[in-house]
Amino acid sequence: MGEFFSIFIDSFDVFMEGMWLTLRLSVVSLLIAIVIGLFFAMLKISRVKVLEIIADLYIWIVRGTPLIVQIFILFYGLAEIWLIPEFWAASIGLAFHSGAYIAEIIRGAIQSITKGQTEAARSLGMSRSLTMRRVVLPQAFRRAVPSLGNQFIIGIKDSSLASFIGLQELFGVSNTMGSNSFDYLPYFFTVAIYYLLIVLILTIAVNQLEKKLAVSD
Amino acid sequence: MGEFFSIFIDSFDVFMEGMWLTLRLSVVSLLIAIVIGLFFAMLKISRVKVLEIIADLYIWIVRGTPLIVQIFILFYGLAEIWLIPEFWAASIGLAFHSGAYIAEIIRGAIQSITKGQTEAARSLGMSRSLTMRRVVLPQAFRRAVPSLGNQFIIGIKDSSLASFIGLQELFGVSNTMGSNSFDYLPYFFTVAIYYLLIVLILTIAVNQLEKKLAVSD
Amino acid sequence: MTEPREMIRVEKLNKSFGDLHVLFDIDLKVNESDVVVLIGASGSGKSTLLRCLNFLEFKDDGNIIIEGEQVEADTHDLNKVRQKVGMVFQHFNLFPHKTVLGNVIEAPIQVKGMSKKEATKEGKRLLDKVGLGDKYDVYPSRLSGGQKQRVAIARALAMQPDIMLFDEPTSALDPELVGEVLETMKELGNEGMTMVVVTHEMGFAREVGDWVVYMNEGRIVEEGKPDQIFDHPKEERTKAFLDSIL
Amino acid sequence: MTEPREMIRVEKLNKSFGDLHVLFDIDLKVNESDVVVLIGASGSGKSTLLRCLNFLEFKDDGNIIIEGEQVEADTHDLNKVRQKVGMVFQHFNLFPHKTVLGNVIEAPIQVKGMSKKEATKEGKRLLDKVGLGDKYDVYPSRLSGGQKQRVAIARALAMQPDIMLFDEPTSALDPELVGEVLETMKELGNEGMTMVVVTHEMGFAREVGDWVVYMNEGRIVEEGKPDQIFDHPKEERTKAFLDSIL
Amino acid sequence: GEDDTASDSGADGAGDSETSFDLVESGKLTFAASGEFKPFSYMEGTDMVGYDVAVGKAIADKLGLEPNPKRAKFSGIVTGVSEGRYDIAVASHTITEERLEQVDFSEPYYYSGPVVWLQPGSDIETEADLEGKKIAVARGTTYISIAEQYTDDIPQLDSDVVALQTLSNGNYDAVITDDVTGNAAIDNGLEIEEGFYLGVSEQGVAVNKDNPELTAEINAILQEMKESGELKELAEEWIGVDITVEPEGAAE
Ligand SMILES: Nc1ncnc2c1ncn2[C@@H]1O[C@H](COP(=O)(O)OP(=O)(O)OP(=O)(O)O)[C@@H](O)[C@H]1O
Ligand SMILES: Nc1ncnc2c1ncn2[C@@H]1O[C@H](COP(=O)(O)OP(=O)(O)OP(=O)(O)O)[C@@H](O)[C@H]1O
Ligand SMILES: [Mg+2]
Ligand SMILES: [Mg+2]
Repeated sequence: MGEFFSIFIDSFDVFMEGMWLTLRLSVVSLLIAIVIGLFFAMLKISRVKVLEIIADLYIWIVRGTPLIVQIFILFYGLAEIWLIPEFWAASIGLAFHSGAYIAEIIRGAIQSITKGQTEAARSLGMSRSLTMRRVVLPQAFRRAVPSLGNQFIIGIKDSSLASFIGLQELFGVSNTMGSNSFDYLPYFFTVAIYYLLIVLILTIAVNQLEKKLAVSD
Repeated sequence: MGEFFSIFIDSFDVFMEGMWLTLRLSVVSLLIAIVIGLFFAMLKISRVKVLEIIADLYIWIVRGTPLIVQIFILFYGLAEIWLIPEFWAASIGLAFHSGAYIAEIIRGAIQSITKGQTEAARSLGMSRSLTMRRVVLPQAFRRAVPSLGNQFIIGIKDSSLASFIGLQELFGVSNTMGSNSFDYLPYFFTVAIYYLLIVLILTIAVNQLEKKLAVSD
Repeated sequence: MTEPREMIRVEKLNKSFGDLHVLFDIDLKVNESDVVVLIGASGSGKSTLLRCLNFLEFKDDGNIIIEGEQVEADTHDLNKVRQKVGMVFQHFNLFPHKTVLGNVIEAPIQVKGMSKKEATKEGKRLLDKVGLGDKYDVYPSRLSGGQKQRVAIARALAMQPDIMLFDEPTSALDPELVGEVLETMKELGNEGMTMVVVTHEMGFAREVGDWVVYMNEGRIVEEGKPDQIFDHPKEERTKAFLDSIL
Repeated sequence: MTEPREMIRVEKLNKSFGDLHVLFDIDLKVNESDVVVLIGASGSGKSTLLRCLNFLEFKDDGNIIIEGEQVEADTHDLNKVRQKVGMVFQHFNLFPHKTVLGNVIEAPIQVKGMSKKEATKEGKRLLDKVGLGDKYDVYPSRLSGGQKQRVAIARALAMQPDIMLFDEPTSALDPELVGEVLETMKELGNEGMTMVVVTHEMGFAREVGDWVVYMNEGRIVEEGKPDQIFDHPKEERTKAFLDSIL
Repeated sequence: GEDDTASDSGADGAGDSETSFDLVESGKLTFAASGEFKPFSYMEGTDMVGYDVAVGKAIADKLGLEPNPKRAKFSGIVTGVSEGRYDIAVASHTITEERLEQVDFSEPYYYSGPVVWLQPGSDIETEADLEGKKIAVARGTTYISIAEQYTDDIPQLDSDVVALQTLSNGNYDAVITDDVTGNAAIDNGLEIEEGFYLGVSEQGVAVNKDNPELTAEINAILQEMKESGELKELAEEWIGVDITVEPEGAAE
């Protein structure tokens, strides 16, 4: 136990760097994923059969294959087309993955906005896209906050797989330090504590945000 | 493309062995996970505060840390206590993980069974545990089938991480073959196809099962 | 004439849910082969009283004496006591994952340890008796409400109880299905079963009931033979209640 | 006396939803400053007619002429047409994520490209007018139904429409809140706004309406001045309908 | 003396061995290799093969035990041996001080050295040019500490091959790994270039510290195989060159 404690202290600085990378990865991939999710959610509600099928296909592929396979395919596959740094390969890979889940979240949220809202906007002369942008999406996003928050937490945990394409994020740090010291366990316990902390803080933050958004409702 | 096709054909046998291991891993871990999930679901509905807290803690830890960390901790951690083969380390690790989700699924299903069912059983002189076993759980399981099926699909994808503790399941096979040929991409595409196939077949099977169970309702 | 055997005696029963006092000093006596009918407005505590008799709710105070024995939740094996007292619910509560026959033989096999063969024989006899001889292997979802309730009665009878409790057994039924259930209950009463029945079916109460108890706001306001209660109620509240439902 | 300006003309309008033919050969004329009241039983097609006038539904057949111009969905910019025709809905449909003022200035800024300052000034004027001068920064969830509907009216007016359509604007309101909304509409009518109003408020129809149209099963059965329709309906169906709602 | 003992126990068969060693599975020599380090260890179908594996099998045979090769991620192998998950590892481990704290090592069964691998046309020519560059290595290898002498930017991958392929894709400035592995990659069509040696390394068999007799036996067996030329044959079969003798005056 004393040994574990001293390992915890000694490794603090290195883990903080890993944490910083984990957070950057998660936030960047979340932002990209929201764009992807929004795009495919739009396809899904477009009422154009072909576009719907494209969106379904994307979602099916993401849900039907392990994340680690997706990350590796993007890592090697993208490299053949255009060379991007690991950070971006990982971010895009993670975003490609959670984008499918976010597409479903957003689609659900959009469809939960009543037709009355759209009609009111249209009757004021607002165009279809203006209505979407100014009336439907702001409300849908607000409703999607809890699910998006949840997806973000999943994204943070998923970002651990980025270590396998060489990124020294939290899990990568624990793996490297463990393998260098030939004693993995204390480092994996340490990293578990860091993840639990991040997730705990985020869960609280998401709950707060939810409460705050509820005020105007 | 022709090259990819020949790789696909040539690797078929090896992938089939990987597939077999993937399936064994997923099924075994699902079974263990159901036992774990049942246990913690019981704790959650026990109305004994301490037991509820224990269950909450377990679920919180599982949901708050990446699966890969859980697998590695179990792999190296269990090894310090008693050395178990990788297959069992991976199965237990995966089960420990999905057990938390299954606990929530089962708890939800149990709570969806009306109080009337319990009262009818109790009024016939059935004990609390007999009522749970013969009346509540069979109905709860039936209701949980779609969610359990979904969790099984997630479990199959998650089992890909078992390759990192040395198991030659589907993903492990693709990784090895990729490394031997110094060209990963075609093997990752191949393995993606296998996963998509399994998931597709399972999705259909779960839907069928659901329909079949619906008959007696 | 010998003194009739006393199946249930309730003495000064009190029951609250949290702050809500639901039963006040209830006294009740049910002799062997009696059919006692409980009537009263919604919320007057009829179900709660019945559920206390089957220990689905626990009294706060007072005594419940079943077949001469004072039953206390902490000293008695309630599962044993419940075997003597069958109960039929408003919403049937059949087990949807079991066939009709499966519903009926479940408790005899699991609780009494009866052999499957014996339980099946007895179960079929009971189902025949309630007029469902052609439905053994059907699942409850395929039955009408009236059929469901008759299965529920057969299920309770399969445990060979000495007393049967009915909590508004016909009030969830379409009007045209009420008759078949009442008929079954009437037969049961005529065969000498001791019964306590909560119901709004005054025709049944008058024809089959030996004793009618009128409750209001958790108290027994008036009780007596059916003719007396229905034709010459003493209390104003009884009169008002009867006017409201007839 | 000059010929009044014709704001809306509908000619032989037909509309189906799938197999369900909802409007049959509707002819209608609304002149400038007219208040036309549409009445009729539920399902008679009143809402559908109104929605066709605002192009929230598309006609199958016939002509809709707005301010002299025949509007076709495929050749006209409907967003432009809709700016001339404001609509108020039964369920208000305020934007819940915007304040009262935000609701009112949204379309002028986004659609008309008005400056925020100008839109705010005009928006405040309209809110003052409908009696909500103290609610600029409140979110809709904090308003009563009557207040919500008055915001909805202000919101529609902010686009400076030539015509206002009202689809049962008071029927989702508690009775004590109906008055304030009708008052606002009455003022609007008195100021010379051209209005088409679906309502069951016969007092309003009689007092404010210039013309009453009675619809039944997708057809205009009878129309005329309020006094004539209400006091001397010619058609049996009109009489029966009026009897049923008064 | 010692040599005789070794060849005796090898020749006498299993009975003797089983009593003297504490094995993971009795009657079997459980040895680990990564299976991702061609041509030292890699997969042919579901079988692991390569020089490391061949040496491991030969050792098992001579101990009168059934060979039981196990695949494991390289970064976990030393830990696995010290935990007792594997009896030994024949996995191209360079003998280092750090590793010697965890496990015992046999005498070297081959010699090699870390080589810098580069993108074609790279302008890195000397060690000094490595300063601050992005140098990828496999997790858990000795190459990490070598790379750390030049740079902080060290992506760590799960195997040398992943590192080399990613180098050929252009993601890294350099990869440090074994001469043989790099050349195998070039033979398999990867577009990379051999740079220069960064020293000499000795690869030994890792053995659990609780099994000193086993280490001694293996040393004797390796000695015997070197003398008989058997080890050289294995090297030539799998690697194509003899790497079992210490190079004279290898690049410093
Ligand atoms: N589990 C409970 N928790 C709290 N209050 C309860 C509970 N069960 C019953 N009550 C309350 O106790 C009172 C008596 O209820 P009870 O169901 O016994 O009345 P009842 O005479 O059977 O009425 P009904 O004819 O509607 O079935 C009611 O006020 C009811 O709300
Ligand atoms: N979007 C739609 N799809 C299918 N049918 C519709 C649709 N909108 C309306 N209808 C049908 O058209 C008919 C006329 O409906 P409409 O809403 O115009 O009647 P209404 O006179 O406004 O009735 P109410 O007083 O109930 O509002 C009804 O039978 C209705 O069910
Ligand atoms: Mg009741
Ligand atoms: Mg309408």
